[in-house]
Amino acid sequence: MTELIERADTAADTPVVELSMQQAINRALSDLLTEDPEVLVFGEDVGTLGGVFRVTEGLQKEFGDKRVFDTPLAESAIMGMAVGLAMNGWRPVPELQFDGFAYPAIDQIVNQVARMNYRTRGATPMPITLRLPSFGGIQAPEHHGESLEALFAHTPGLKVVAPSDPADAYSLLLQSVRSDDPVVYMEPKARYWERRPVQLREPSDPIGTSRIVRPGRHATLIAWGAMVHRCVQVAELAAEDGVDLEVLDLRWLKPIDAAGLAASVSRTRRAVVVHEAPLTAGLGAEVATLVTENCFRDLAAPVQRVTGFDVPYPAGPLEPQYLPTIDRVLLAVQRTLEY
Amino acid sequence: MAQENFTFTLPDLGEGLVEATVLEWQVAVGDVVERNAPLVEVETTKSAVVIPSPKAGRIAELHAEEEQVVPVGEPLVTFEVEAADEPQAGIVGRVPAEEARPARRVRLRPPSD
Amino acid sequence: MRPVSPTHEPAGREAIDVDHLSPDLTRALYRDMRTARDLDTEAIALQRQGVFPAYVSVRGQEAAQVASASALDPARDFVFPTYREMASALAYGVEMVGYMSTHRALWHGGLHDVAASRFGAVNAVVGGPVPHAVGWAVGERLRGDDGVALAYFGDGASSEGDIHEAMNFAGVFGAPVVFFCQNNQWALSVPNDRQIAGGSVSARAGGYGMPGVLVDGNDAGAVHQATAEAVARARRGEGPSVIEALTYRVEPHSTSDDPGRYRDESETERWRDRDPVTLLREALLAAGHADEAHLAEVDARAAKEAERIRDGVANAPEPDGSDLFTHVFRETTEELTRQRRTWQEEVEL
Amino acid sequence: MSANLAGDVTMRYVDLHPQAPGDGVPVLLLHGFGTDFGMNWRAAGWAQALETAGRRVIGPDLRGHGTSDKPTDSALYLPEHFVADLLAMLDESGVDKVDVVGYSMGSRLAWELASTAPERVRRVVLGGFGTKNAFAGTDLSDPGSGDTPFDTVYRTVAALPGNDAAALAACARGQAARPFEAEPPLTGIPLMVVSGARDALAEGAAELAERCGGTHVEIPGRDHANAVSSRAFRQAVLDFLAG
Repeated sequence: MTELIERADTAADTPVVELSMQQAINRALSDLLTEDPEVLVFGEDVGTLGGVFRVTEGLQKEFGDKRVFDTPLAESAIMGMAVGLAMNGWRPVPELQFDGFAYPAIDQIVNQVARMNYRTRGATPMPITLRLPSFGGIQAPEHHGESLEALFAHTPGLKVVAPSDPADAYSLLLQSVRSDDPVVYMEPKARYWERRPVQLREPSDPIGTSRIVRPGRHATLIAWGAMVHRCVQVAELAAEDGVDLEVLDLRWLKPIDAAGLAASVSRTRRAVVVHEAPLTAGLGAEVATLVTENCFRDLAAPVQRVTGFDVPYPAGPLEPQYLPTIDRVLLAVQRTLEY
Repeated sequence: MAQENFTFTLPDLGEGLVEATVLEWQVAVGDVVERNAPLVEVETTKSAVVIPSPKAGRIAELHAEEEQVVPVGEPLVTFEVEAADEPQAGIVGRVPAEEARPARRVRLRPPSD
Repeated sequence: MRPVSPTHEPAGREAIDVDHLSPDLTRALYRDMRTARDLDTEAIALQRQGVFPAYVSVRGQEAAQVASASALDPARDFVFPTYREMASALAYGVEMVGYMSTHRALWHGGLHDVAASRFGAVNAVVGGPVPHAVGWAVGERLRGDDGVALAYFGDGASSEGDIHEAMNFAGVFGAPVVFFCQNNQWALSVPNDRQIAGGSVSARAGGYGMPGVLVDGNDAGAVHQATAEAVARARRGEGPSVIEALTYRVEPHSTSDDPGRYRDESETERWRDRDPVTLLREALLAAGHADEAHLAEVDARAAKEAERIRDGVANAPEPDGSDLFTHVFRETTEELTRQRRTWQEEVEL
Repeated sequence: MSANLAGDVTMRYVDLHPQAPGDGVPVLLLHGFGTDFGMNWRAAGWAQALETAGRRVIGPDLRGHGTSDKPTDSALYLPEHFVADLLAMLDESGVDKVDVVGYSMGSRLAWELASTAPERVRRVVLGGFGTKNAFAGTDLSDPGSGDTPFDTVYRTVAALPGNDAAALAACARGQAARPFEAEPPLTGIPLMVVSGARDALAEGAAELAERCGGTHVEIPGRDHANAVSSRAFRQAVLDFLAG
């Protein structure tokens, strides 16, 4: 008997390149615009300027102003337009410039995008990927550091994903845009710039698969977006103390990888979930419940949450005290170890 | 574009190897190499391998002669590489600084189980 | 065609004329308006008989709806309705048992095939579908096709931010959209003078750089002509326009509304007297487009068709509980599959 | 009996397609005793060199090695079982003909493949291989206990992570049960033999090449362990396969 265990070809075996997440997303958009003539990229300042974070830089030049275009400044109409374009057979990839500016578009996102396929009984699919620069960590002004994942994950009909590094940003965006369901793709602004060697890969895991970023034995740190990096830092420090932490990047915030969470936590027996959003009714509560439901007998300690506080996202100087700090995560780990 | 030097040290090529012998350089000082191009052929007690270049750039210095034994972690080659552009912040906010070693106050005790 | 200058307070019945339209068209308009009127009557009865939980009457707005929808090409255009466009749907050729099922609360949005009928799902968020029309129309131009999107909205929705955003987008992109405002003068309990600053929706078109016209919404001929012109303009690539059809909601907002709390019955009576179906009937006879015998036959057929639709929707099966889960995603999730199992085990039994 | 059992052993392989395909005939790389495709070929720069040359690479982990199953019954390591694995793999991959490059034990198997199914082999390269019996003087009931060149090789590879010493001993006994015969010579298929100048296990390499009407390339200064990664070896093979 013989069995093929690796098939590498042009698409799968691309060379390693050094890219920031900004650039990886740009590459993904470029590849998507190339592979599918129905993909359209639009939003505020995404065309001529190339986006306020330069994520769409060069795309209008390469693909023309019919495929990549600026819209007037109106978030609700951007999402409403996406609905109409989808009804007309296009595959819209709108950008809303900042997390806080998604609120004016919530009506279109929740009332229209999320349920149009449902209310028309499948007659009008909504293959829309909303790109949303999200989360905090860059000392931006008010309304530019929000974490809306719980709101979106709570909305039936939406899928929600937040990449944590350039390689994932690339393949998760391919996967999101190719999906026939609407996806909110949350880009962690704080991780836009760090360059890493990246092998640009076709998505290989199904939608809703988490990823073990760092294997460990003593407890699982669960995070998404920029907090994955924070958790890796914590794990490295914990290792100096002889504590071996596993870091699980949830990636998909809906659907959540309940099986992946269970597999990790039933091995480590302890879990700490870390997010930037406020504590109350945050997605950490959902994660904690899933872990408790699936691993109750294995748990050596209650699931800990380390999150932002239940306060409006603060101004720059207070940001480091609002976002989960290394010490707060370490303390939570200690609480699970000593429970 | 600004240039900077990058020195590549001999990596651990297998579990717990402490040294390797340089068999043959596949590049010379002054060569411009692509990332992943064959850099040097070394032999360990377990196998002979060709190390692919970790950087694209110009070879500035080779730190070992052929036949020389190099301990893991010692310099192997120095590249002159293009310095990465300083990342530009977006329309708002700042590029977060990457702490070399994040500060901590809390110390952990490993679990007994 | 005589120039019209519609007013909020009709002086009298103000007969309309249809000499500028073909007899085939005017007869078809009459047939559809008559059928819609009868279906509306049947629907109100169904609500009172406990079949419909609620219903929103289109009575008095048949000309505005039928004459505008008839100016479109159902093979290449697309209609984006709100929730009070029954007569438009009927004139556009939508499968009406499916459409009316939304009023029986069988399925939000209706059971008609939105993609095939090119008539959007019934939408209660007034103003919400208007940006969809713009997106659809931009998509049409991107592909090089010549379809036109028509978005219906009312005087109340004209206050929504989405209407402004949509008109501005359409103007910027030169999108082939007809913004069709049925101004029926009452947004539930709030009259035009408490709703529309400046008093005119059509006048706002100028600010977006597009033509805006005010037409007598009870004059089928005038509505048809204005819409046909706007559609032709959009199809030629000359961009969007606004039509404001001034009409009146003679029935309550919905079957559960009590208009006595906010408006004077005498005003309603004056508008009932300007009934668009009667006006068109008289105009057909005056123009010699039809005789009494023909119209009597049309009336009889309309009644029968309304009954057919009524019986169809009254007898339509309720959706299966599993439909709760069917269309949430194109590619469902494990969690939703698990919840569907829970439904099977704990609810369906 | 062993033929039936042979069907239960799974040989796993990789199939690497170049970004810019050139020659349509894939290169089959057969690794040596105690290593695997990744260690023998990929780490030694072969996959990349062939990829750059536009050549598709098929690289099995031979039974008893790497990711493949590792039975401990020496009857399952007779050369014909390896050849059957390789032919099944070529069939599964839809490949008619290959250029085969072997190293050490992989060369022995390349020879067997070319003898058994000459119609499937366009060119053959035998690396680190000669007429000498590799197992001469080794006590195969307890390999690694003596001082022969094979004992040395066995001791090194048996200690590598992922290797199964019992499976490797069984493999050695299975190979030794059918001593290599250079007669009849392999003719009709262009052949090249490559060996390090200091390779004790490749004695008679030049003679073997001559008997088959092929060419012999000697890599100066190299022994059995480090000839495979040398640039001169790779270049000689690339030239031979392209010619």
